[in-house]
Amino acid sequence: MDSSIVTSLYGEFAPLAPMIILMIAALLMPAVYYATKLRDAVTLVAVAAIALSMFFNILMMIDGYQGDYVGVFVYDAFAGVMILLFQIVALLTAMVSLSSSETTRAHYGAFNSLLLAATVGMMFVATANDLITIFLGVELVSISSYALVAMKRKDPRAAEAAVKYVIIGGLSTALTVYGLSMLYGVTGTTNIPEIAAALSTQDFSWAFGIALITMIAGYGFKIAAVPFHMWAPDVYEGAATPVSMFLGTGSKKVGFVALFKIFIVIFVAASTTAAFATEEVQYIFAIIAAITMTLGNVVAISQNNIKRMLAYSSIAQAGYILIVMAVMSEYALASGMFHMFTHVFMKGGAFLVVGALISVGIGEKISDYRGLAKRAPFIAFAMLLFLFALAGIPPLAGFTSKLFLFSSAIYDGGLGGGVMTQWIWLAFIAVLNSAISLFYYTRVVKAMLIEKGETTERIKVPKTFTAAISICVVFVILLGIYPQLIMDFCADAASALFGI
Amino acid sequence: MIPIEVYLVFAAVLFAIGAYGVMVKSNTIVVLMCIELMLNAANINFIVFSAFTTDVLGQVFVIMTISVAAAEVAVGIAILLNAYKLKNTTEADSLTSMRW
Amino acid sequence: MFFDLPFEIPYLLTLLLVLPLVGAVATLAMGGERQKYAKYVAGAFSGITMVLSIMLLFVPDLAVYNESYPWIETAGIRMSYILTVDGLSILMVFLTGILVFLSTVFSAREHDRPHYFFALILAMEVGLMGVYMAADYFLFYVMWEVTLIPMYFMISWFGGPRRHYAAIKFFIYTHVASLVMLIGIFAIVFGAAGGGIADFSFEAVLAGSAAFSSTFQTLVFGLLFFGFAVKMPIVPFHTWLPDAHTEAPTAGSVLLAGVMLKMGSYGIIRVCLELLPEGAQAWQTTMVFIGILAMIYGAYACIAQKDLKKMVAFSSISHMGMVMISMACLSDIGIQFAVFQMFAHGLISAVLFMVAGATGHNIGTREIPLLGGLAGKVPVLAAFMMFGFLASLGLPGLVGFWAEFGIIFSFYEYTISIDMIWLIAFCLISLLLTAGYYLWAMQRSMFGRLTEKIDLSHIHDLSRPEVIALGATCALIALFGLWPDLALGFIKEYASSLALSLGVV
Amino acid sequence: MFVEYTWLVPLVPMLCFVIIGFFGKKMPHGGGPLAIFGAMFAFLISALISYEFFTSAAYSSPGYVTEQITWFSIGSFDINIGYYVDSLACLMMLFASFISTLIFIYSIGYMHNEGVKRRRYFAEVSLFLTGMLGLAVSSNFLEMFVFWEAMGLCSYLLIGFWSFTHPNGDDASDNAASAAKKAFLVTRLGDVCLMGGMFVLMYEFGSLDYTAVFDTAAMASVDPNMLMLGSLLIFGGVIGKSAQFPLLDWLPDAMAGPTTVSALIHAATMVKAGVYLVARCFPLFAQNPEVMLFVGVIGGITAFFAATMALNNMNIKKVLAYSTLSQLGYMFLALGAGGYMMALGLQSGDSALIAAGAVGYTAGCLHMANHAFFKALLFLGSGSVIHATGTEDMREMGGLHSKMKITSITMLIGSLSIAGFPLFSGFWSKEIVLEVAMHAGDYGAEGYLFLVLWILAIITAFMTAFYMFRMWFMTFKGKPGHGAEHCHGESPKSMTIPLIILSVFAAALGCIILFGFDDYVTIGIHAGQFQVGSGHGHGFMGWLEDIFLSAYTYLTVALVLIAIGVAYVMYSKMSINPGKFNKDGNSLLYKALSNRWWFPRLYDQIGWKMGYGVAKGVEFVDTQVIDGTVNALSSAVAGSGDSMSKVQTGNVRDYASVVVIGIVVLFAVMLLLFYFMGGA
Repeated sequence: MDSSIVTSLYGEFAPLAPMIILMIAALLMPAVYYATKLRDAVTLVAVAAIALSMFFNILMMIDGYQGDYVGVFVYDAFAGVMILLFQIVALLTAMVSLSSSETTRAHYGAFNSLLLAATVGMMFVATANDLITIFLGVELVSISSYALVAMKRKDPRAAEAAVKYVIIGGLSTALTVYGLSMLYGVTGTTNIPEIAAALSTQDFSWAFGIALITMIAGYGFKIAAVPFHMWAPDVYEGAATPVSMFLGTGSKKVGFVALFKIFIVIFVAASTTAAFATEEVQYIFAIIAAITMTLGNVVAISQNNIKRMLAYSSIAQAGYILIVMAVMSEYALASGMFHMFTHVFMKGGAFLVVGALISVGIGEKISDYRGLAKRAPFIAFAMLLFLFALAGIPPLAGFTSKLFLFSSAIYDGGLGGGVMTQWIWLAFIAVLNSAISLFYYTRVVKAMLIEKGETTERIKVPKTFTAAISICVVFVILLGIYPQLIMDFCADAASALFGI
Repeated sequence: MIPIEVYLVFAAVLFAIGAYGVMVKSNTIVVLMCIELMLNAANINFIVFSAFTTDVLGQVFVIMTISVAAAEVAVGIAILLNAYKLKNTTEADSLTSMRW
Repeated sequence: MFFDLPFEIPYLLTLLLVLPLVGAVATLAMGGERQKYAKYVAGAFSGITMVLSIMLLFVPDLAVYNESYPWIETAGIRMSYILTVDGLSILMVFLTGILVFLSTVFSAREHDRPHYFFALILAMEVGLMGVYMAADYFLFYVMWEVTLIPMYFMISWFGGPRRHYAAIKFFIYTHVASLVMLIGIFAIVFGAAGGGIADFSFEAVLAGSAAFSSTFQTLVFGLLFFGFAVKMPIVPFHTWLPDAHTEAPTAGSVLLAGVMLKMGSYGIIRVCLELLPEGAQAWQTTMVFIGILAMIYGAYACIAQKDLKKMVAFSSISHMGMVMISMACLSDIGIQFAVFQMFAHGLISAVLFMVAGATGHNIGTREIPLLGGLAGKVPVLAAFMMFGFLASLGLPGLVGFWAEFGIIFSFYEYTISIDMIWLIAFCLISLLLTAGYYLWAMQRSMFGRLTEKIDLSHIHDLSRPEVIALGATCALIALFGLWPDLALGFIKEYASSLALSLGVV
Repeated sequence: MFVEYTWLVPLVPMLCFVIIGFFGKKMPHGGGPLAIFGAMFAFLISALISYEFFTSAAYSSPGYVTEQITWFSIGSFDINIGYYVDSLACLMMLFASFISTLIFIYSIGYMHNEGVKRRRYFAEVSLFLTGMLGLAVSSNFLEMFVFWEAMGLCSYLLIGFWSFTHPNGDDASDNAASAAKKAFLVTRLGDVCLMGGMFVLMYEFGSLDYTAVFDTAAMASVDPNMLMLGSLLIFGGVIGKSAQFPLLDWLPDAMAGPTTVSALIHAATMVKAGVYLVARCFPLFAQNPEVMLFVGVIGGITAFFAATMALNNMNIKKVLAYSTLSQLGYMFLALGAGGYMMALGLQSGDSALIAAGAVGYTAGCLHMANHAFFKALLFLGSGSVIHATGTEDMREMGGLHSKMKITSITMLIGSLSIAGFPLFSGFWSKEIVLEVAMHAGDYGAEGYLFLVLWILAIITAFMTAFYMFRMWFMTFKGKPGHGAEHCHGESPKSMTIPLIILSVFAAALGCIILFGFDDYVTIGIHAGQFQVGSGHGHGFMGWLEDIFLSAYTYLTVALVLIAIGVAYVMYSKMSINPGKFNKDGNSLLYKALSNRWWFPRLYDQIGWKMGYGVAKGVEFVDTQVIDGTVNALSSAVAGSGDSMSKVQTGNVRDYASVVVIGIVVLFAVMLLLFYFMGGA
């Protein structure tokens, strides 16, 4: 089997094949729910759609399919890898939404519809080749997720979170659009390669500076980079845990994809023609990265709510990935993408555990987790793995990806540069942060495995949660000891992006 | 002909007013309106650039932005209603149960 | 060796790594009703591992057992699964095998969740064996970190009253150090790659290390050195150790002091000295200084300790300072005896921690001021304590003395070469202080007035497994003390070739 | 045929140690007979070895038999293990094993009541003997050091024999534990110096073998400063082991152990090791007159000071302990004076001076051998008394002569011998020592120091006679004290027979000087190399003339007789109250003496301040400064997390403000960056 199936089925829409499936499914969701009144059926359809879409995508990826749709959507290795990531996130979320006690019951069809729509938006961004499509994709994600956050049953915290989310989201949308308009003004086009070409003949200008900063702010909101991160802890805490997971692992990555698409392409093109210094911008990203990871980790120490703690840790992880934007090398990009993948499983897994426990009536406080090892050994063990992976303890996925990522601050990926000294300080800050993060991860570990709980009554976690957590466990270990499973694709993707 | 800078400064001022509103207004409905203001500032930019470069893409972008803004406001108002229903307020200053 | 193994064991090194791992899983499965079998399972697996590690000593040509398989190869990076054992690591592997088994035996009476306890010991063995056998920086680092987690749980599950604090401190402190070391590893690996594929194997990095400039060497030496020095540990980065030891259960302390601390000095020799000779020369004075500092400081700190185990912990710091001095000489004797001291201290500190642990649970307290005159009540324990203390203070005829003798001699050569012969006085003073704190502790805890501060009715002497474990370790101390060449022979060739590459013979 | 089996000499007691250590519980008398067998075996084989050696060709040249194998190597330095037999080694082996045999036999009776502890006792004394014999036959410094330290260990264990569950109660246990620790630590201080000396020698000579180090050509080629440093460091070890000034304080305390152990330490082993080492290193030390001068001065000072401290002590064992120190001082004085002359002779090439120096060597060794016998006798005798009376305080004894005839008479012989009463053993050696000291005063720039030392030594001889007879009279004459009333007569045979044997030697051994002792135990230069033995002594008549034609001999004898007389009137007739001279114990001098010139207090202060005082400071730095920094760092991180989380007010307006302010700041940063980095 190869991608000819896809091309024969979809013709000129082949680059959009994974999205089309999900879009149709998204539109079908409410209908399925009203027709059957069975939430299982809805989830089944959603999961099936995602699986089908994933199947097509994997075919296309393995086959090295490349193609574009009217020049605004381009499917290449990069798009393939990122789409796969978003599909995984969607799959996990769809699975656990079924049995989570937090997700809405009344509008279950709409919930799934929004979920799939948001996923489609993410995929749009991954394939986008034009500012317009990036913008539209990001907005599709944003607007859907505003609604997803609000769709938690009778929880005033969710309502509050949604208000905050929509306001800060709207603000950043405005900022983004303003930045895009400036970029358009400077270059006269919205097509990314053309922008790069146009910029390579220009000097730095005020307008471009404004564009730069406002776009960083706009997408920085999505990835929750300091100082645009303030919404994240509140929203993650307030939203239903599957949605928190969706936001933390999926929505965050959209911001990165947009940043990669816009900035790396622009700057790589610009730096090759040497009319335009990129170093200053790299430093801006480096500063943001350093502050983001430090703030995220340090503040996470003082959190008692585990979802909030995971939110801050998520901010810190964003800081790590921002190293890619500072270093802007092909190897860094590949490492960053790989870290995004492992992050899905580690952070996603951790959120899943939290969600599973909430579903069986255990609170969100770290102290509620006391004695968990006795009550739910598998869950506790899985959580241990996820947290240690997040902290970067070998031989788990988080370690390997951090190793790649941090090393990218020093190593250019065998392109002849040897050891780079410019970003060593960033690597130092990153490793120190990695150590700080142990502080709060071990708090949870201590509560779960070491402290004694009030009861030793066994807990029965819903099956879909167990399945999703198992998937995460498998990949957290597998990607730790066999990273090339994904890393090879990431390397291809990075070279595809740099090749533009 | 009016120079392009005038339009841009106008848009920038509009944008700044919107941003100021978001920062100081406690009423979330007003905040949403301020955001609209900011979006429209960006739209003006697009139109102006489009007009000055005789490129049609900018106008396309504006149409997209307007529709996105509409969707956003729709969702936003729905969320505010939901919040009002659950918390009896939509004042930003009162919606501070989650912090630190 | 005087006797050659007549047959080959296929995948011997992998077996050394896999057996404990399988053992750990098997022991972990011994929960619930089967708890009482946990120790036998653990004993069997660690026993076989020990036998294999002893067999390794009799292998005529170690190179036969090298194993190398590709592992990760992606995005300009190549990491491999390479295991080797050479003159530097063979004693450490042997030590690990022996001490893990003996600490299992020693803890045979562990009743609290024994399956966890023994599984953790075996899991630690995996990491320790891995560190000493790895010949790939990725594998090395992975194994380095793998040792942390079982130790963390060992302390937090089975430790003393302040176990949470101690465990976290141990975990985070040493983790910070390893991360700094990781940056150093990045530097050497990517520096050695010279723009090509970054190969993490020791061999490739060594081949590429010729291109290192002396500034690079100096800087990177500092990074790696910090990482290793915390593990050793070296003053002033040592404060995690006394806390960890005080709280850890006996078996944990034995492995921590006996084998884990050696990872630090092993790393310095294996990585810093092998790869960065110019860096080593630039740092030589600093190394000597902190070595002396650690030695004297540790010895003085011992005098002030009230907890027997904490005192022993500080004595480890003092003795590892001696290892540091020895390495800092950068001479063949220095390196040879640094390794020998690592080995010797591994055995001796095992006895010391077993004794201190036994004091804790057989007598009920380790606080020296509460003890006194107990030699009549617990003669066997007192005898072993005496033996351990004497071995540690460098009684000739026991293994520790030869190590110290060689170290101070190599240091003497060094002081002659820099014309500062008076420095040797520090070493001699530390020997004196060592004797002082041990004998004083002995006097206060076992001799003199019989204590009235503790309940004497529950005191019991060592149990049979404890005697076996202690006796075996003491026998080894005496054996290698009477016949030091048994161990020195392994190191000699390695030390002289390393000294040659360092340019100082 | 026997010399090849020299290694058996230390090995057999070693095996006894192991066997008794493991199986002693089941053996009769806790393994005592086996220990005696080991010692006896060692004596027999050393007698055979000595006989064979003295009759062999090797005796005349090169003067030693050695054989060794490589043990291991330190870099390019081979560490060997083997034996080295020469006259000195034979002398040491013989008297050490012989006296030990007697002491072990005595112990069977003396330790009769100790029960299971006897196993430990006999194991440890066997190891002690191993140490001494091994030391005597070692072929190099490092091997010697191993045995040297083994003895240190045994002294620690045996002095602390009663450091727990002492029959006299907890205070005695405390005392014993403290004394044992002190003994080990003080000797350890010396050992550490000795180790330093070995490093110097090893580096300079490339080997620690006696044959390599004492090679004339090798010693000449080495930097004299380093040679001197090495010699002084080695002598530092001797000071510790033989309890010389200023490290003399541990030996009196060491009386806390069983009396037999004291006998062993003082007579057969331990402290004699120091004398042996100086004699062994004589060629090395003789390279520098200053070193030998130092040896002599230390010896002379110790002899004098220790004697003063013995004057008013009431503890029978402590008096003997001080007398040991004093007599050891004589030995070092002799060796130092002889070595001083030999060193000057070597520098000037004067063979007469070299020969005169050799007399000092002979005198030191003879006095060592004599002392071994009479001191063993005295200690065992005092042990017998203590055994009978249950006290060590002489004030509680008295009048025991009638009850313990054998003990009393043998101890009288011992006292006469140590006091240097004419024709007793001690007389001969002491006279030669004094003669050598005075002779050395005639040579060299610093020679006058030896005259001073000679005067001190004469005074010491007077004091020795006084305190020994003070002891004897207080114990066996005068009014019976509290303890004496408990006495039920003579000790058992196993204790008295060794006393009788020893008293024979104590009385007569010294005369061997007249029968060619100085032919065998002497040092000279043959064929350009130092050689022990094969000398041409003064001969029978030579010595008689030497001693009895000298006016100084009569001076000494007169002083000794006066001293005995004074002791008699003070303590036996009680016609003079000793309290008259010291304001009944309130004079400053009396206090100084009974406080041992305040040495212990000084040492305790120094030890406490340098040890525990500094340790307290280190502990403070460790917990407060270093660990404090670590904890402060971690709480700073956690605390900053707390305070930074307060920025998260929960109000969305603030969030928006942060975003906007962030943009402004970022813009400013960007401008700064562009400005400073000179971007486009």
